[in-house]
Amino acid sequence: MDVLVQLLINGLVAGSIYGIVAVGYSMVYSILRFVNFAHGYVAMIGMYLAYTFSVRMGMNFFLSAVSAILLSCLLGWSVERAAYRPLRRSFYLAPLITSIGVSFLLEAIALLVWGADIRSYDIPVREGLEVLGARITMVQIWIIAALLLSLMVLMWLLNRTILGVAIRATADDQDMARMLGVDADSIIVVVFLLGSAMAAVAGILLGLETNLQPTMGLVVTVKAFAAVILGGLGNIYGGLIGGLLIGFAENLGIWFIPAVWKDAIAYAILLVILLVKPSGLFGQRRESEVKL
Amino acid sequence: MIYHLVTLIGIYGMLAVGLNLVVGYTGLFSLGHAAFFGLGAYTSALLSLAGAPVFTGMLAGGIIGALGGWLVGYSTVNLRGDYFCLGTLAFGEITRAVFTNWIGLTRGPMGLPGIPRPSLFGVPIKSVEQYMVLALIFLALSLAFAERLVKSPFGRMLRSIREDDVAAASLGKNVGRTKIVAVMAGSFMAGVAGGLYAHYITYIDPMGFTLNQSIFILVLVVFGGLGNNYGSIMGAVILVVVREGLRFLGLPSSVSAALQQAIYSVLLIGLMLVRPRGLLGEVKYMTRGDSSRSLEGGGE
Amino acid sequence: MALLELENVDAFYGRVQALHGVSMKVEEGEIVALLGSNGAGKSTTLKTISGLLRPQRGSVTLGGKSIGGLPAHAVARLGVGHVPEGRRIFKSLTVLENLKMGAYPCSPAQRASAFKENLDYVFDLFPRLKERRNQRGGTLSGGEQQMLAIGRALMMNPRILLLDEPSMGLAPLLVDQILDCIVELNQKKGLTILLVEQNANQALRIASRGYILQVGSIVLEGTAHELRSDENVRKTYLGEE
Amino acid sequence: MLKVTGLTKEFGGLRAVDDLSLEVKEGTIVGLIGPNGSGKSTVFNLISGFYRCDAGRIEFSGKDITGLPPHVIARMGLVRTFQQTRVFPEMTVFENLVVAPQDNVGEGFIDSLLFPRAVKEDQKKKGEEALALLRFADLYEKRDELAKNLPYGEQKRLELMRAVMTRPKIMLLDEPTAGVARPQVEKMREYILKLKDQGITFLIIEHHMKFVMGLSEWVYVLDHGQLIAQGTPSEVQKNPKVIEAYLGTGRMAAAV
Repeated sequence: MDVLVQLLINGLVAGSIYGIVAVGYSMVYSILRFVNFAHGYVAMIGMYLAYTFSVRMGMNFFLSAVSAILLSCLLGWSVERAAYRPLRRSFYLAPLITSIGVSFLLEAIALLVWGADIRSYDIPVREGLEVLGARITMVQIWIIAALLLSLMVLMWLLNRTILGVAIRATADDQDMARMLGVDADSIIVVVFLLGSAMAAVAGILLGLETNLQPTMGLVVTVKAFAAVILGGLGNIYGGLIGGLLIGFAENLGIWFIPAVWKDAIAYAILLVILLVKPSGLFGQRRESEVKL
Repeated sequence: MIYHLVTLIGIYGMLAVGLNLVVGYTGLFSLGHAAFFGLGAYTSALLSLAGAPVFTGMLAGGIIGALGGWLVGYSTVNLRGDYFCLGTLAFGEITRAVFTNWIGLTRGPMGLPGIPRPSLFGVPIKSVEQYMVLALIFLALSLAFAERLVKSPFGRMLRSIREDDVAAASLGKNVGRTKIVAVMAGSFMAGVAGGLYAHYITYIDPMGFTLNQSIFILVLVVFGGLGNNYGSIMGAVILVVVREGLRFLGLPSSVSAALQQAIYSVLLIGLMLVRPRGLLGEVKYMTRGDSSRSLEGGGE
Repeated sequence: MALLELENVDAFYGRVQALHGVSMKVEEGEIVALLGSNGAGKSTTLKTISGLLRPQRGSVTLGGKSIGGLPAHAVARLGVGHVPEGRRIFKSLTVLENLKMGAYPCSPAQRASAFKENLDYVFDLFPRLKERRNQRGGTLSGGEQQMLAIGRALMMNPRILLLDEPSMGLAPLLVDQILDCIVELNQKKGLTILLVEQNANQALRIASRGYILQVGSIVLEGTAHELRSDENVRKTYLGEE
Repeated sequence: MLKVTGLTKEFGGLRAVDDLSLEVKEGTIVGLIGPNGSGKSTVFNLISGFYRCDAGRIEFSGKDITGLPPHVIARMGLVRTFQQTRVFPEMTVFENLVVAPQDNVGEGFIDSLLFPRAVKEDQKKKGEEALALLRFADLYEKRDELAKNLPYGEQKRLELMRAVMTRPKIMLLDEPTAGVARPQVEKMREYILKLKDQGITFLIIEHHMKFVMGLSEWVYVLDHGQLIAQGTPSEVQKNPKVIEAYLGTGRMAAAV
């Protein structure tokens, strides 16, 4: 029983982290219709920036996290400007290939700056709470709180502000939004800033929950991608639910299968979904998807 | 050293030519080519370690690779492009997990040492020079195979599907099956290349078949020009030389690996911004059925 | 001076020329009908006005100010409300959010002051929308979507409303209702309207003047009465010799 | 030749095609007209297998083809064109034609590798056929251009000829004159009539009334997904329901 609860908690934490990245992912996808492979790598850079500020420079952890998030926004924005915007009218594979290039570059930078060794934020593990026989550490409680907070901020922004409504409207129908006075280019910038911020938050939380490794970029990208597909491409909140499901599935999977297969479980789920319900759990089947 | 370099170029050239069939000619964006490479390498290595002749192992590697291609193709080929990309990526990660965790079979991260070198007509191929010749023969065969394929009506059909699969279906082309066949052909070549690699290095471990490897192969194809087999080989020549060349700088291995990666990525991004269709671009096929062009002064 | 004026406008879709020297005017407070069969270039004309398509030659002016070639969002902010073909409701947004988006072109100050008033007006005009204000746009029926599309465009206090085939795909009873509503907007609010219709009689019933497009050129123009009695109109539509 | 009964298709609760029945006799040209959004293209997508119908039955040459995938239907001899042309843009005009035949030798993986001679002979034959067709369609001079570089009207023609290369029994043309300049429309008409003489049956969606009325022997009129009239062109033109659908309902109809 207590193991199960523990796994559920771990699943919740991991799942919400994936979910938060996935939301940023689907925002970018729904507006630009391209898969920004580099998204998870921005999370990884954010994770390391917080490390530099807090461990190397001895700043307060909270301040480090905030500065890391801000810098990641800057990174996301400059990548959009330098690498994606010039390609908007290029042939359809070009942005995807470029984003793979950007991912690769970010990982190389991380390797050069921080090295391949596993690092951690060196936050002492303090005694946590006992819930139904399982233990939640203080860090995990902080993670869950931070996740809830950032989700609330995001939802408030998307649902309650005119900017958020404009983002969702642009995702729905870009030309119509333009006819209503929305400058699509600035919306794209906002989406990149927002998405990068969410990615950095997720990256830092993931660093707290596990460790810091340059390969995290790929892990985050792939799982968020899977979460987005699971939730249905183009549905912003679908990614959140997809992320949670993947988090639970890979952690509960450990119940049946040795832990080393954890990552493979996520990918296997993905392949099965593609086979069975390719439009995702919450996506609508498009009429043009008749088998050729 | 130069022999070693050429051998590697042979192997990567084969991988790139195979992937070009999928990405360049059929328009399916694959992020899992290293998986088929790995399947071939492990199949061939395990079979030969169990006593099978090396070339049988390589053939089996190709077949297993093609089966993997069928699996991915079958589940994703009828979906939108991004899904194929994702499906191949997932497949790649699953195969890597299998290589790493099925310790009873693959010895996991410890890898498989002592893979035998092949022998041809009783003559063992021991030296690097000999192996280089073997690799070049394989590369030439793959190139001939791929060129014949893309220049045949089959290749023309592949390109028509890449251009507009709905229109191709409306003309009676079996789009789904054709795509799967193309993916299988590409992964067959990757599987054989895997065998070639395993018996050359004589040691394989899961680290050789990661997503980064898939991306490296993809970069070779994109770099030379999608839909151009010679471009793929040129990509392999340049980038393998760059990659191996960096080893001579005497940097610590951790730095040189990262530097290498940084160089590719900058090359790739720069290329996309300047020449999104790759260095050579696509070959324009002028498959005319007549010689009347000269008679009437031609169309251009 | 006319509120909206097109002079010798040429427009292209890629390499296909869709408009050939189109000239037309809409005076303040008028309803003008733009008619023609499918593919004649009616929607293209509207797209060229609202900035989705850039005119290759010729000028488009709104109240004397040139708007040809401005990006769509800038044209919207100058007060051009476009209700496009197929309505293009934001499907994943609620009815209320769709209406909020309608007010987007206004400056923040204007938005704050006029929003409530405009919303009440739209809800008065289409009580159905008020009932459904928290439903997602995609779940509305065709008629409701049309109401929402018009309501959305009204939220910005447009200087001119471009309506693209508001009757398309609607049952006759609903068509009458929508047309009555357009008349009311024109008479009570003094709103200027450019109405694109395939349904010539419907449109000419409520318009004061009309233009007829054929293959990208204006072939006929006149008052609604003149056009109604013109034999050519019938021929254009039914291909009679 | 082609017989459709009770065809129905819904999109999200909206009936795009509602209990439609129609028939096309061998060797005829039949028109399918109706105002914008009346469901004509949906009918084409249903017949050619790109959409699956919710109810109804489609028979072609006496065989039930309901629910078959598009390539199978095409292989039986029912080939369509598209409203927005779909030529293969990065292939030459010539290649666009020679890729089309369904009996091309060497499109199978195996024979493309193993039987180069047979492939070559077959390609020579197909090439000659394609060139003849290009001469017929006045595209011969442009045979080595990439299809994307042709003006739209010529792309439309190329698409038509590409479909002819498959040796169809019936062709479904979706607005063959849309976006085509006026002098080209007359040519299009000539091509269609000549092809009809060669034994091809046509079902044509068109908005260019003069064009479709002049060509068709029988016309079906669709409005809101339902068949509202059928008959010879002159009958249809006088049908009050058709006038109503095109010119508007009720009060003012009498004035016209």
